[in-house]
Amino acid sequence: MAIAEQKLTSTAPTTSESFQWRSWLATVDHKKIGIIYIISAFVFFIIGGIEAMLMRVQLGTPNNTFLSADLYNQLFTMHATTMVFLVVMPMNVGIGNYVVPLMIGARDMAFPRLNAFSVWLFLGGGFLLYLSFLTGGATNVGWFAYAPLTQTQFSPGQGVDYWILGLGLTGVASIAGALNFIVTVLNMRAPGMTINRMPLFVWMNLVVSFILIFAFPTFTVASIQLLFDRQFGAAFFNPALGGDAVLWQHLFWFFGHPEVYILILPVMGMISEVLPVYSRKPIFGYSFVAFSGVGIGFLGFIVWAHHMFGTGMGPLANGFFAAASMVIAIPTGVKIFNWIATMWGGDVRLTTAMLYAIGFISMFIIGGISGITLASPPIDLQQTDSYYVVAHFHYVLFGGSILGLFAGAFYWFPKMTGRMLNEMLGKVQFWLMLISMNVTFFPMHFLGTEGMPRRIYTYESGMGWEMWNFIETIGTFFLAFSVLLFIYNVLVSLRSGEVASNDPWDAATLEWVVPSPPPSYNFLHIPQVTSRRPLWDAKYPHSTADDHHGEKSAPSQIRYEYSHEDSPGAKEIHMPTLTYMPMVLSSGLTVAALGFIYINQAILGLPMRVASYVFIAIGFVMVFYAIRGWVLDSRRDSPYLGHH
Amino acid sequence: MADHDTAVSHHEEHHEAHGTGFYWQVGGVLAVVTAAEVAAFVYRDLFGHVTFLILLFSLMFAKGIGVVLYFMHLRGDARIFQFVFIVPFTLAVSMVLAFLVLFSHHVGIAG
Amino acid sequence: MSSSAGHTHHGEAHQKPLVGSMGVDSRKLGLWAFIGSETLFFATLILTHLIFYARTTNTLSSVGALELLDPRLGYLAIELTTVLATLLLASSLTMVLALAASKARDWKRFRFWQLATILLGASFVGGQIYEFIHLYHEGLKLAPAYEMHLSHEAYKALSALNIDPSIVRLKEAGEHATALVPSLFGVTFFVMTGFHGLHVTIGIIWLIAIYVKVLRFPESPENPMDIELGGLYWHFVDLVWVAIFTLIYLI
Amino acid sequence: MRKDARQKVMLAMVMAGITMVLAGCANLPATTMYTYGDHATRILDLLMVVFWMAVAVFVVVQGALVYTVVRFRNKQETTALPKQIHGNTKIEIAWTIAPAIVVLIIAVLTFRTQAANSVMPPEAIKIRSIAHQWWFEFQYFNQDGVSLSTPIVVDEQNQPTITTATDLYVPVGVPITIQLDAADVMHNFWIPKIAGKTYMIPGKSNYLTFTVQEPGIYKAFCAEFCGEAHAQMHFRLIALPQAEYDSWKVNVAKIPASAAGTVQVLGLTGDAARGAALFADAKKQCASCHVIAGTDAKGKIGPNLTYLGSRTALGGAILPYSVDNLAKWLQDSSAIKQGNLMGRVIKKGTLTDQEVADLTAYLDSMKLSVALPAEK
Repeated sequence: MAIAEQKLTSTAPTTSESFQWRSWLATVDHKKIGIIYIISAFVFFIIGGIEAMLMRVQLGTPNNTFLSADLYNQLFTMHATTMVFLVVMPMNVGIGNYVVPLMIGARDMAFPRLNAFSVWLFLGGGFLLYLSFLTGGATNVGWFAYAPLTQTQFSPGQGVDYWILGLGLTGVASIAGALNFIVTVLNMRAPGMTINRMPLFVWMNLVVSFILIFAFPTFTVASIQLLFDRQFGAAFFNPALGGDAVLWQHLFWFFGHPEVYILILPVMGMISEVLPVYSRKPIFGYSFVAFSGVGIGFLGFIVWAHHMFGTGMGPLANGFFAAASMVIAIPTGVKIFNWIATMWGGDVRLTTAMLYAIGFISMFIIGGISGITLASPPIDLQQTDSYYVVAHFHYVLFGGSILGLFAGAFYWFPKMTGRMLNEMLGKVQFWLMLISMNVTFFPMHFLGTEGMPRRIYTYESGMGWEMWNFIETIGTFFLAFSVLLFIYNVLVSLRSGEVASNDPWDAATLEWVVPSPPPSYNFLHIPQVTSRRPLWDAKYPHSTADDHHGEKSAPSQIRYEYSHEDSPGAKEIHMPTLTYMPMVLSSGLTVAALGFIYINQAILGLPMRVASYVFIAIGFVMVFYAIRGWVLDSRRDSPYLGHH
Repeated sequence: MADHDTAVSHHEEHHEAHGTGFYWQVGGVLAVVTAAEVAAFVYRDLFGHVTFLILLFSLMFAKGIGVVLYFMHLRGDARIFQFVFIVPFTLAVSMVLAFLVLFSHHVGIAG
Repeated sequence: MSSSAGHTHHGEAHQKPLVGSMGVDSRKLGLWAFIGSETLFFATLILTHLIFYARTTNTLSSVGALELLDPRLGYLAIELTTVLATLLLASSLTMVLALAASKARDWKRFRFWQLATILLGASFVGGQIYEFIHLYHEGLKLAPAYEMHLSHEAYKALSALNIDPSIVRLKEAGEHATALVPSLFGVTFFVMTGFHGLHVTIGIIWLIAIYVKVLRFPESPENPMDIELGGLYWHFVDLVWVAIFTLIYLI
Repeated sequence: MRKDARQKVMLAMVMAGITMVLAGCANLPATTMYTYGDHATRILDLLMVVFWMAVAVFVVVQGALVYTVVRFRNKQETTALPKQIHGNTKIEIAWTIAPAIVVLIIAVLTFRTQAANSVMPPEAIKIRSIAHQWWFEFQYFNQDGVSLSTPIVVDEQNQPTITTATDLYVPVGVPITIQLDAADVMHNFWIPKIAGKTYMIPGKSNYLTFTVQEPGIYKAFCAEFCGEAHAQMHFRLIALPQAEYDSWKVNVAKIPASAAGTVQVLGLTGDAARGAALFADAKKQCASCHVIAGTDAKGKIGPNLTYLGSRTALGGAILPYSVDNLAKWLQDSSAIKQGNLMGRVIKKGTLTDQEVADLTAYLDSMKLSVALPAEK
């Protein structure tokens, strides 16, 4: 009977008969918002992948003329920007948005409207970034945009301005989202869900949110200053006028290095959820795994200059940053060992999600090891800015983040859609992706040691780089095919996939208590948590022997909930109402940002500037209208005024 | 982090209710400190540069601490607020110092 | 600002609204975290200013012209700034008094102090705008060089040093002598203090909104928390000025 | 199917490990695995130690992972719960310390190499390299010997005795310090077989010291993305025995003999004298960007073309030097190097083929006799 109800309450856009735009555009439901994040991040993943393939085709043969130099430069800049800011970050946020409140036994994020605001603002930023392709060329200065190449005399046109403001919007969205996660995780936990009982995925989201709100401001300031350089004749990063080119690097990497942990830590959290479930064991060394995450997050703030060993800081400073960087290997190693130990002695079930999790560990080991060589300044001086470093970060970002995200996708897809993904297809896709990613990225180590600089749109023949480049280009096509397989799998499974029960994986955490997909209010009855594995302990009351800290806990009071929107009692649950205001606010900011791009482009003449002022005006009108409506809405929903 | 769980028992509005008189006192002290800062600036030739810096920094921190502890009520408020403010503050101070050191002198060797 | 689903959290069990598993108000926790983030925002602005200011003074002292051309002594009027700092500090005091009044449910006193805060804040912004205009006319602009008007003695002293014109360019037109010094002082100063001023302005709007709301719904039980939140942000803006005042104007 | 697939992966990884070593063994034009300079050699020595430690770590951890999965994977759908182990503090501490020891060793070795690679002997020959979009300029001075306190400052008193581009001539066996500057944006100075990278930063001078151990012509690049033609910003390091270097330094400082002679190019006969006249002709704009010693050509925007005839490469070292390539470049340089500055002025058809031939003859006529070593 549960199954019948699940069909009724399915929130999957493609399956739900009762699909209406309003329920999505005006939603404040963390689950729908999460799905919007996930879908848009996946679309950007396809776009970024296409950019990568175009580049690989160009590099497949020496002296190739498939792409022009300028277009190639735009592509590699946008590929990196897309993958970092529009794919991995929002994908993490999306899955976190969906899963975290369920895991901690909450009915929504702490600030549902702020949550909606974040997702729409993120889309606004992505829109601006890609609009630049149509308005005279996207940014072509590399994703870390080293000064003074970003100054107007070297980069005329608006590409860089689009980049600054697009990332500015996504940055605001990320900070708002991070604040939301912090408050949700700290303040919305179900009774008994103490900090040291939180699932590790929740832990990592908390850590990442703190990293994010501490790291992003530096980049925000730097990009504002760059905007002033370009638009108002300041010279922060223009040495010709007394500015400092290296200052940009320091400010950027003070944000940029923590950023890479923002990309990987939530995925490590997913792995720490997936491995125990398919090993049918608890995570090994819970507190070590949690605190190594905290440690990595902290260390991430004192190693930024290891991206800049070549700038002449001197052996002393280089030595300090090198030592600090190497220390990161310790908590990372601890995590890997604990993951292996989690499977040790377990009942390991090689589902697709599990395969991806194991693939993550395996590939991350390679990326971590190449990271150690890069952390040593002398070696770095040979390997940085060569294809070796390209190999390194693709092993941690693709072999790491992306494989981990696929693990998460296969693990939580049933919860999100009420349908299982096809395991057979999934496994084929896994092996295809694992092998083709190694074919694509491993030879880059060789190319780097053979002296191929990164970011070159072509290379002469006779350098000995031809073979590996060609092999890599072949690899990308198989990689692309494996992604197509996944899309096919999703589309098929959404229609005719096996229907998922509440708890198809025999899992341990609270999101598997509620129906798949869950009703808008998540829990009919907020569970009382008494251990780290509330659902597990409820299912296997006698398996809780040797509990953490020997604390012998009575099994949590968990009931499977076959509830849906019109279950008895559901009506009493007060959820915030639909509102368009967050979307209006984000659109207003996006319009205003678009105006700011042209605010002082003397070359474009008066009409353009007038247009920009008009845009800014419209934008701010929308902003103020939205804030007003927002305040009124929140008053209508105010808990203090009782339910209505 | 775990120790913040002890804050679960905490409850809102538990910081000792200061009388308005107390706020006036704090405000007065802050005004005096500001006056002292300006005085120190006007007569900066009287002391050595280092003394001047130490003096002004301590006065600045005194003022800041006054505002944070008593106007923002961080003193006696939930521990989580202290954590959420003190950590980034420490990070910010260390960042500023690190950058000032890094930019004090360009060595010129990649080493 | 944003509403909270926190209250739905403890569903049936009737607990204090908005007080979650940390035993604190969700919006207050969020605001504190935001303030933590803002701390790094302003730290970065201040640090940029310090780096470039040190650079300017180094160049000037290397040619022995520091006393005559130090932009801070040359431009920043300590009297005005002291007044501004005092205004903002006072507004912090009135803010906390307004909060105390609201906790005592004395809305008359609250309105008085809240209004005082808003006015003090507004006069700070006014003073800052005056300062900006004044500096602009003095020759400090959002440009990588500043032009300092020189007394006759100062001009003589400087020309005696015969400094490389690429470092300091001296001009004399009849009575008026000026020195053009390449420096990012103006750029960093205006951007930093400008962003602080922007925050003050937002704070004022916020305080006005609270004032209006309390005026309309004096009985709403959420007033004290609304006021406390606006106050927290306001005190933080004041806190930033405490740092800027000392680091930029005095030291 | 799972089983042999996994074996395939393992096999692939072992193969990959081996091929990496093999790849290192091939002496390719720009490999960092065959070094001829002390700086790069020290780095390679360090890398090799770290590499084998890394291989060991890789085998142990990857092996442990694969072994665990193989051994504990669920064969038949058992339902019996495995023992619920939550952790073991002793083991945790052990594998916290293990990686700590490994990185400690690497750190110590690293510091030693850093110290050795940062030495700047005062007797070192000092050359200044200025990076432009998208070519390298090299300046030689009489004052040799450098310390950080005395960066080269070019002014009326101190003019370079030699200014050249694209080919960096150095003597073998003596320490050389390059002062690295940038004229426009950030660049990065990299001679893979000789030394690691160092940034060339506008407004800041960096210094790179190395000793070339064998005569040879070495490939070198700009390694930091610097704009549209970054991919085509190369140069050549030409290391000569001391005696030949000294004679080169003397000869290259002389003013080229007055242009004479002809070359056959584009099926035409180019005449050097006519070419010289063309070059000096203001309408042709050559002289407004380029310098040729002993003529009125004093432009500083483009590379110094004195003795272009004895360059080993053209256009930022992307074309080997030959009269045909030189003519191609003069005809339409932006077809060869997108975005290059000359291409914006001298477009396809700006010069007639005859003019190109004459200019080629003139530029080719300025030759020095240098016994060039082999490409390494």
